Amino acid sequence: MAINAGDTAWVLASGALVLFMTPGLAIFYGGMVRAKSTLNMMMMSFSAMGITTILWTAYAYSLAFSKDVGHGLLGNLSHIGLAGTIDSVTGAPGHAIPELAFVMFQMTFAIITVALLSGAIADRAKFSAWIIFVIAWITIVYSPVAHWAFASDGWIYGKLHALDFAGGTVVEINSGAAALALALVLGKREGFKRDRMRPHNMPLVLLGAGMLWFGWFGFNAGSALAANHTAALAMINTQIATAAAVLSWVGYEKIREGKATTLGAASGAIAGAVGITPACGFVTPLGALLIGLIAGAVSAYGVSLKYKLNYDDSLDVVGVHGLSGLVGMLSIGFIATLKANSAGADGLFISGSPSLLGKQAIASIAVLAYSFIATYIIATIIQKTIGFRVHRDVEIEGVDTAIHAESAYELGR
Amino acid sequence: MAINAGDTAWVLASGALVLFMTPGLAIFYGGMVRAKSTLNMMMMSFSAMGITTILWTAYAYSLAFSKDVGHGLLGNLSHIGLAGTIDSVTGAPGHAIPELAFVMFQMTFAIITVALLSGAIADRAKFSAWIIFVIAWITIVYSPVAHWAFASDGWIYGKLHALDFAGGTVVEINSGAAALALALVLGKREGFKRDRMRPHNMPLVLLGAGMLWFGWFGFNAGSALAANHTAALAMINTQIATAAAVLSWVGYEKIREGKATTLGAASGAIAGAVGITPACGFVTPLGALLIGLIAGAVSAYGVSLKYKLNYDDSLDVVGVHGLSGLVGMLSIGFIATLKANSAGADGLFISGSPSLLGKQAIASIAVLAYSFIATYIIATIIQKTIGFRVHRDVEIEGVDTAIHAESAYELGR
Amino acid sequence: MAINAGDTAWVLASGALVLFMTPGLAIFYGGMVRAKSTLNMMMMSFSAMGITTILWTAYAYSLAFSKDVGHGLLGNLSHIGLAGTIDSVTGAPGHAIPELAFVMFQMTFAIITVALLSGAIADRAKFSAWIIFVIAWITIVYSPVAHWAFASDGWIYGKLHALDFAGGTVVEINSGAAALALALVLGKREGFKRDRMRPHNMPLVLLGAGMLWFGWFGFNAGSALAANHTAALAMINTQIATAAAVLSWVGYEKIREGKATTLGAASGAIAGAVGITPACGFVTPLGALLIGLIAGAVSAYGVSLKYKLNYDDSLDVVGVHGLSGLVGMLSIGFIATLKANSAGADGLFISGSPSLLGKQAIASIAVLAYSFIATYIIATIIQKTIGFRVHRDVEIEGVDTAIHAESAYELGR
Amino acid sequence: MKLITAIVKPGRVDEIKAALQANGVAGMTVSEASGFGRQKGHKEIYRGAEYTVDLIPKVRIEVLVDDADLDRVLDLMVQTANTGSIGDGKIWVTSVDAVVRVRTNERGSDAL
Amino acid sequence: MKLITAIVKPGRVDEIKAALQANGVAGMTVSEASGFGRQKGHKEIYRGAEYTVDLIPKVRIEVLVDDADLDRVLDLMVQTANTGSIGDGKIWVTSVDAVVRVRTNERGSDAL
Amino acid sequence: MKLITAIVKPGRVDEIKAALQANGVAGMTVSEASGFGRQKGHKEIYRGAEYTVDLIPKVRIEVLVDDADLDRVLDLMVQTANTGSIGDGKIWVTSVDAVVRVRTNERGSDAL
Ligand SMILES: Nc1ncnc2c1ncn2[C@@H]1O[C@H](COP(=O)(O)OP(=O)(O)O)[C@@H](O)[C@H]1O
Ligand SMILES: Nc1ncnc2c1ncn2[C@@H]1O[C@H](COP(=O)(O)OP(=O)(O)O)[C@@H](O)[C@H]1O
Ligand SMILES: Nc1ncnc2c1ncn2[C@@H]1O[C@H](COP(=O)(O)OP(=O)(O)O)[C@@H](O)[C@H]1O
Repeated sequence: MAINAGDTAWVLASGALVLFMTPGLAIFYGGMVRAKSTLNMMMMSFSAMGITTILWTAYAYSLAFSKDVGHGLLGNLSHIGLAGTIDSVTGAPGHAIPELAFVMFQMTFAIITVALLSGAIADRAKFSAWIIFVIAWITIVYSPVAHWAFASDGWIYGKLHALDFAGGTVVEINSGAAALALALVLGKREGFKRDRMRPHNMPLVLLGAGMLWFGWFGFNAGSALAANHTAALAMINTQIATAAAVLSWVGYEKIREGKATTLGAASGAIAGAVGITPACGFVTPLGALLIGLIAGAVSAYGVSLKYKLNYDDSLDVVGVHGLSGLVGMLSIGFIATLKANSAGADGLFISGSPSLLGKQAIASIAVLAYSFIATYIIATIIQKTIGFRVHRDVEIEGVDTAIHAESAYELGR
Repeated sequence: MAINAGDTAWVLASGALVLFMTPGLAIFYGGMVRAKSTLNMMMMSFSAMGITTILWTAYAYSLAFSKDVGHGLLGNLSHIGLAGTIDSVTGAPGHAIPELAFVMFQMTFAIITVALLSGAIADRAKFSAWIIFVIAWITIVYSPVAHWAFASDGWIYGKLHALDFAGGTVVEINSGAAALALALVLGKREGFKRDRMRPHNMPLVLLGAGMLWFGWFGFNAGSALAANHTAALAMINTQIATAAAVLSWVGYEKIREGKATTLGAASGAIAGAVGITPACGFVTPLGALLIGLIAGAVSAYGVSLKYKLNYDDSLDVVGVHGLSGLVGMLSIGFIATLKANSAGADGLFISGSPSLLGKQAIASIAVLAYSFIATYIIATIIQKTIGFRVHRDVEIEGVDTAIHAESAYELGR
Repeated sequence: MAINAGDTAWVLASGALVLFMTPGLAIFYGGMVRAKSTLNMMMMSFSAMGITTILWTAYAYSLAFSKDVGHGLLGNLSHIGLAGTIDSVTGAPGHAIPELAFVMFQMTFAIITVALLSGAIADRAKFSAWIIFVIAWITIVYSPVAHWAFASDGWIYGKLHALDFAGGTVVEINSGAAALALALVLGKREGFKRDRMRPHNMPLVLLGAGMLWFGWFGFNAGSALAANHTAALAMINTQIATAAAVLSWVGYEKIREGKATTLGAASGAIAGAVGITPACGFVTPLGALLIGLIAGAVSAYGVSLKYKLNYDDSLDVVGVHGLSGLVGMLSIGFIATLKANSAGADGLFISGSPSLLGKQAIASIAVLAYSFIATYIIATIIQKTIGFRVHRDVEIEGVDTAIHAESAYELGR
Repeated sequence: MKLITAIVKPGRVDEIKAALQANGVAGMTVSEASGFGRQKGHKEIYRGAEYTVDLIPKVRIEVLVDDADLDRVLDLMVQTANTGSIGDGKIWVTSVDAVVRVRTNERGSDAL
Repeated sequence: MKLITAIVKPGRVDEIKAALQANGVAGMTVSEASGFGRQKGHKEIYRGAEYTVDLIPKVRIEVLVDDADLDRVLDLMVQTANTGSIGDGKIWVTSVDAVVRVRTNERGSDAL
Repeated sequence: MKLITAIVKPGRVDEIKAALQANGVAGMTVSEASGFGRQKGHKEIYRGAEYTVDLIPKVRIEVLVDDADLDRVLDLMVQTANTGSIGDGKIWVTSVDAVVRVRTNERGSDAL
């Protein structure tokens, strides 16, 4: 089948954009921790790029996107080592793209999802344990969940027919639930609640947020897998929801705490982009505005839960990705409309039927539960065997020096 | 009408590129101020992203690009809430793109234009006043001016037939004139002329310049709204003029002050890109080279005017965007050529007729005057009511702590 | 000939991506030196962007890509000032793109190649000497070598038929060999071997690596000059080799020195991307994995050679670009396969014939030798006339203050 | 010979420097610090959690003076640093046994 | 009046601050430093080259105390800074001739 | 016991450190500073405006020595820091009442 060069150009560009998100995340997270563990934080993202790429090539793409082994649970091993992908194509007739462009595009999703988790265990994880964790998690958690919701014969996408345009389940709820499990298994940082632990370098945080915002256009609009109306809709919806959540987060803060912070603006941007991720191809621009406003406020409130419930989700993966991911998935059940995308569905407010909402809830809860439980087990096994957490003294002095023999800054020379 | 996937891919990519310019500007400006007001500087850009997106969605796109209400002055309200844009297309036959891709692309222009203004009022603006200013300015200044010069029934584009490929009037002269008005209304910073006030973080400034340079390809070449010869011409012209202005600015400095500075290189890049913005689709590569050389030298001289004329345009919006924008608009009147683009026109040096130059001058002066006067009035009203400027003590201690309860760096932890 | 909008969109996007690599390199290199010479380091990249663009426009594109003057050694002067490029096209039938898009794309390669060399002479080069060097080097070294390997009538590409998809010779071996010559001519930094000279800002280094990784997709996949199967293959191969080299570099370090460093991860990424550059369009994904693993380990070892052989290649241009470039070029001779790309060839392991390997070796050695000798001569002439190196006191106090009258940070204000 | 050490608000440095120069003081040394004193215990809510902010950015200024100049310079610095609000800082004086100008190896008052 | 200057490991600042506050010490000033002492000569391999690492990050803590409080505060700081491992740091005491609170121009013990 | 405080050019730190180590000095503490002295008033044009540059980056080096070693170490530091050009810096000496090694609670000369 002849490929469409325009659609291919857009998917290639999108793959590059999404890959760029992980260095962006490294910067975002790296600026948010204290100077003494900045490099370790960034290294968790960079190592995730390294390992996940190899796993994806070796077998994870196959597990996620090869023909289903049954019940929509997992793909088979026919694409091991990316066998059979070099000349094949994927996509609708007239809009075919090289399968390798799709392999690449999807790989970047796997990378950033596992990298996101590192935010929950800032300042205190053993690097060797992290490496093992990434391997196990991509294999046992990410690949099946990606199959469920992204493969046409996965149970969420192909059977349940829940809607998830760009990864509200696979990326957002999945990372939020797994982050909670990790935070619980590793326990709290020294000084949690007592010390301020404020971002050591806010310009880096804002830069990282900007890189993520930019890359998210590839993430969401690229998920159309074509340069078409739906891609344009997904792009503008992403922009609108992201912007709206900046305002609602900052507004929430201003009311609650009296000050609009730049960390709030950056966090709001992420929350909005997360919220619109599953919905961007199925709702109108005004629907996106609504989702952004809700996601920003819900996550602004959600990040304080860790102090109340006493888990140290250090950089707020649960509060931002988990909660706003849920907001996005469930919002679809209310406001999705065939007017935005004839390949979508009508939500409760349009059709009057709760059927779509039910599907969205089932998909969300299934991914949440599976991810939390499986991650909890994986992390506990690592904790009980080689140990997941560094020694208290190392944590206090800072992991960068102890683990990587480096420090982030030597400005005085 | 069937959309062209290749053209759509390019416009989508360009939208992402231009959006990336505003975080780039935040970094560029944030590095240029003193550490104590870095976050506030960046927050002005991030909040501009938030607010402008919502305004554009709500009504500003409609004011700029809906059918003209008369005399080419303003669009009507038919696209309020982006009504009627979801399935519609825009562009030449065979090169149609989704209207939403165009909405998105143009939105990113509005965002960066208002964000640019913050450079004139560094270190001393109330954040609440800035928010109100952005709302008023996008509504009263940006939307009409965008209609004049970018809408086919706007008076500059559709009636006067002045040439402005990518926003020499709408973005550059507009921001330069408005920045001057703002600087005059807010007054000078404490220590203006006395203190050095040098950039607190030059690597950030250079990074920001790099991000802007990169994004500018979307800005200029994306303005072709197609992946065609004109887009390629616009892109290489952008590169050439930007590079030439780096050299002419740095050369000017070397001669005048004895040293080639990195701040000069970064500023030169912006001046060159500004200068070529209106011209990039209408001149030859050698024409672009000439414009770049002139723009770099003119702005290098221009930034010292504020000391002579005694207005505190803190980060040189007037000297860089205003002056180089004028250089670009007027240069078209001399060196535009139908050989570069048959949809353009011949300038004085080719046709021998001053007619195009006259049109360029009228467009430039009209935008300059309208923008300066309207902005001066808006800013004065804000100043006289809620106040636009922080208290002297807050300014001396730094706005970051006082307004946002944050400080940019806590490197020692 | 009608242009293909999809292919054009991809080449335009790729041109922007590759241009972005040079600010990325400035950040990467700038973070790696000591704070006192950061700006000078970044300025070498920014000035390379300025100068090379003008040279390319004036005559270097013509030298590289105009019709051959004889024996595949150099192009003629027919495209001086980019004459005759405005409406012309290039590329295969049905896949034509505007020649100006090609001019732009190739220009970005020239820029980054010369900018790379600055890494060998960190902290100690006169800025005026650098400017003159760039002019001479682009003219005498880069333009002919680009003609040899990238022009269809160049001797390496058109006659020898060695394979070099995206610049293993022109960019990588060329910069590695030239860097060695420069390091030898300028001599060692004060304190080489005695002082630690560690990166002053590792987050910048990692950011720069991320920007380079991102831009490299344009570099490699854009070299297909179309949005097709080969572009997709080149992109995923780039990702795989880059990731693999991160792991092999970091693994090598862990074994040899006991710690996995973030500088190792960043350096590994560059080594992997370098290694796959010539090969990305000719090998399978598993081949790319192999090349990445080898390149990472070879360069991880290679960077310690300077201490043994006693040349101060300050930021490891020889060890990373030279060695991994050789790894890439020679690997093609073993594992290239027509299955990956029917326009390529079969290597020794597939065909059983050493013929391709021989061609790869000839091309590599020819470029290495020419580049080393010509650069050595250019640098020596500069050294003996105006001097290439700053005074010892300036070097100790830091070149930023002395040459540019600036310092990178003033964080305390 | 005395050494005056002042811990003051960062925003006051330019004024103090100007005042010293205007009054013929030969030099000063500035460095960054942070601290708490009376100005402590101020609560701050940040991302939903309440913290006590207790290390506030300050600047350390050191001035070497002849014994005869001590009172004059000390009073000058106290006045210039004063804003009347909490956290204005502390100034203390210690005795110096010897001073050397590195460039010339001059000692004592000549070295100032 | 005495000035206690402590050069300690960066990780101990929060504990020392808490201990001082708990024991009624009126204030302290913190700044960044680096140094070597016994904790030197440690070899490090970095990118294939061997170096001697000799300037290790430290924090300087300064506390002004009345003569009567000196021993108590000094012991408290020594105990809190101690981790028992090399590089724990040095503390020294100097005499202060005068102290001024900038805000009020109070002098001597009242200024603490 | 004496404390030698030197404000010197940043580029001299490595040499001074090496000289101290070579001469058996037990330790030193380094921190960043900036200052003006004779080396002031130098005019600079920057973006078309003329400024007086007056706070120039310096490094503070502190060394605790036994009274007996003072002269030797002081002379050593003066010599090593000297480049003969303006801005070479100042060195001053103060008396120290007590020194403690945190790790062992040793006091006085034993603590060095
Ligand atoms: N006892 C002390 N020892 C050392 N430094 C002190 C002491 N008390 C105050 N300081 C320093 O002086 C600064 C200002 O002191 P503070 O008591 O807050 O102001 P005020 O004197 O106006 O009440 C503190 O931030 C701290 O750096
Ligand atoms: N003679 C000295 N003069 C000044 N500072 C010193 C001296 N000796 C040690 N220090 C400071 O104290 C810190 C810790 O000293 P060190 O000797 O390493 O620890 P310990 O006392 O546990 O052996 C050093 O990093 C340095 O900053
Ligand atoms: N009176 C002073 N009090 C405190 N520090 C001083 C004084 N005079 C000089 N310094 C410090 O010493 C540094 C070098 O002094 P300067 O007079 O410029 O050099 P030189 O002694 O060679 O003339 C200054 O930057 C400043 O930090």
